[in-house]
Amino acid sequence: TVDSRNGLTPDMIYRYSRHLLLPSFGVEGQANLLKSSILVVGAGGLGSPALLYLAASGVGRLGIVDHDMVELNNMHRQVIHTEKYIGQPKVKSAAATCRSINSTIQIVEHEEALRTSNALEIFSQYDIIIDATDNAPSRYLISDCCVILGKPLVSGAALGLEGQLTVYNYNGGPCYRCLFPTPPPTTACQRCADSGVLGVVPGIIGCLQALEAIKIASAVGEPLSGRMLLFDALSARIRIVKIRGRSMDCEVCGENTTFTQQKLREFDYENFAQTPLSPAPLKLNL
Amino acid sequence: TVDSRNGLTPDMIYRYSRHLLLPSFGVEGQANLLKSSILVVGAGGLGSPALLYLAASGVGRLGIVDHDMVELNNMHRQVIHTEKYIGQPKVKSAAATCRSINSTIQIVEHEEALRTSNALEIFSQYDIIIDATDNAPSRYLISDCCVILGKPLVSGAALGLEGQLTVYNYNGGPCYRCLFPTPPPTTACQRCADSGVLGVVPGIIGCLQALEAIKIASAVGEPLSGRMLLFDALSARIRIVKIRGRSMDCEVCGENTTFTQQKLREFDYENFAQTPLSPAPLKLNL
Amino acid sequence: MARSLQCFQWFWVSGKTLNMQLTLEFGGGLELLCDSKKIHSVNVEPQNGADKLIMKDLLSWVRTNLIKERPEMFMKGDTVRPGVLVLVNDCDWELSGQLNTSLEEKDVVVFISTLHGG
Amino acid sequence: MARSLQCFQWFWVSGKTLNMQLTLEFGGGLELLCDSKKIHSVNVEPQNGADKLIMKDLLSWVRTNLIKERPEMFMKGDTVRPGVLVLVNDCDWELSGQLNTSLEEKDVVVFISTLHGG
Ligand SMILES: [Zn+2]
Ligand SMILES: [Zn+2]
Repeated sequence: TVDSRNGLTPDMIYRYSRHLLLPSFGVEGQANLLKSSILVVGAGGLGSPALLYLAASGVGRLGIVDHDMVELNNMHRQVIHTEKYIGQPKVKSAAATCRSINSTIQIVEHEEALRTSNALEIFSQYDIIIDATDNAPSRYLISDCCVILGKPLVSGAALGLEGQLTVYNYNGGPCYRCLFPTPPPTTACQRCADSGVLGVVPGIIGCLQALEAIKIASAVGEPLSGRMLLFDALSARIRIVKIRGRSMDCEVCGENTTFTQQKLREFDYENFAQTPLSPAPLKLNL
Repeated sequence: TVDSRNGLTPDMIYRYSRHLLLPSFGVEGQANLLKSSILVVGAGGLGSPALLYLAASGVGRLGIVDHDMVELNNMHRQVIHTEKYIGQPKVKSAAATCRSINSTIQIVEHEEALRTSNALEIFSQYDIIIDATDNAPSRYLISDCCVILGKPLVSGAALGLEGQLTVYNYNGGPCYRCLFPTPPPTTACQRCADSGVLGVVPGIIGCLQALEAIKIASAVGEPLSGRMLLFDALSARIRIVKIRGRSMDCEVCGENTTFTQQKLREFDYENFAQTPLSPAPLKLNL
Repeated sequence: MARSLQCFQWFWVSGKTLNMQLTLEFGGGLELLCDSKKIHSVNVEPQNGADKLIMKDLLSWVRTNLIKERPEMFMKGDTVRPGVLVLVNDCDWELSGQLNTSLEEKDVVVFISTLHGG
Repeated sequence: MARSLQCFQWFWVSGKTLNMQLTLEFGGGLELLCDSKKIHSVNVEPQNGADKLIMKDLLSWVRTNLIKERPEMFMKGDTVRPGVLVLVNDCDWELSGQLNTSLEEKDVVVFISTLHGG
């Protein structure tokens, strides 16, 4: 009957059978996933594996925000893009691959840069946000939007041979600004384009982001909130550390916050972080 | 000049620029990778991400062994396969995706089951072996071959909501039989087909396998030898534990071993582990 | 320069029973043998009047007190079955004396079954 | 039943200086400020004749003894610069008193710069 299967069709039961067999996930976990919507901001090194696994796992509606074009120097780590999409929008390329592995879910293409003028409107269409961007001002903008709209944020970062992962704004936990009220000096904000990154490092962090989003969407397991994973690829060492809780004094999520939707729309993130929201790629000078 | 670039063409320099920028990887690490050959045994849940990242990163020659066909119930985790390949050999599907993201490396298709009669011949063509299989007898056969041929083995496993990872037979470290001289009872050998697996768990372990293989191939960093990574997805906990070294008494890699190529060809792995090397898929009975 | 300082400290430890607090973890499917609970905070007394607890004693304590079903999936003879790794404080028990490994207060012992899936 | 037992132990600790052995780790790019070495095993004396070492003292010790270049990438004023997380035994120093966190022998202190790449 439809009831005992939580609305899953025979095709879905076959496709997701390895999930349904899991006692701690099962039909209920899969049904939750199929009803959920997840937005991935950035279809680059972190977004590639996150999108692949979210599409495959059966997230009901999967959104992708990006405004970049696929370039040859992305291909060493952005495994969702194929060579034939070089020169075309990353959103189109990523959406095509997602559809090719799972034609039964909804893929939404947001082919635009994330800005203060469109972020709230885009975010409000999704249950969970994944930060797979590559610069500081975007990370503040994304976190602030998630606080204002009350959305959990799965945040990953990778650079060089290291990666970091945590879940913000989940179940009373801290937001990005609770940890980093003041932006770092721009000289400390290296990007993959400047400093390089071993391609599989964002691969690992992006997969872990997909896992955390799946756990939240399916209501299974303990998300990595109030904890942060620190990954060092060279030495194969991983730490999971306890981080501070929500700060009462936080300018955005604290008790006496005056940060509203209107304020967000007017906030100058580029000036705040002294970095453009969509940085131009640098040239390699070997 | 060609020398200062270690034989890298301008196209390679552009494609792998984010690797070349890494001080601890650089031109030398990339040149080592391009000269290396890696064999992935199994194009399933672990093999999918491992193959994607090895192809993207620029491994010179990448081999794939598998004899299965792509099925709809693989699609939730085997993200290298697209729906249009359902019913076709996994090796063909995986090779096509690898070529679509990196047409400049060599992809070798071994469309056959790994057996005592072909394993030594196939393995001898590669520098590093990745065990991405799903059953106990294959794991013994692969480890024994690696000991006999002196190849490092990157071994991963995933089931349910847990994963495990280590590097065997590397630089004097233990082999699979040093840790597990006696096969477990068959009742303890659950497979993904029987017990289910959350799709992104082999995704994470497979990415970590690609990383360890890249570290060995490029001669950068400390591989996970003599250590084992234990991953628990539900609680987001990761342990890296110290395991025993090579056992002097090991039947295959120990001091007084009599295990030869001839003995391997005649060894009955299915009887030893009381499990077939290529188990038939079970039917789901919800 | 550090100030010259003198520390005097003394400790007196006494007790009729030495109850040892341990954390036991089960993984790789072994948790299914103990009510699907992975982490167990337990107090274990040294066995048979001994003044220390070794892994051999802990194994039989676990078998009696925690394993609820199919004990043959956990033990074979007086040790763990093939395919089970035992870790004392994140270290393979082969490196610390296996069954003879001495346990100390607050040690963490992990029993994990090797996985084959992929 | 455990055998009745009595343990007597006493310790005498004395010294003119209390040298504390610590493990310091740098990550997220901060290792570039100290010869690209990530893990430093160090001995640090309490500062200004105090009988304990707090994070405030350790920071100035690190700045003097380990940071080889661009100290403004590590500190700002008397604390770490924005974007640096400090972890004492795998725990955010905000939870233990920040600059006033007391350190003990064999503590592990991690300084890590937050990453933005993707
Ligand atoms: Zn906050
Ligand atoms: Zn061996």
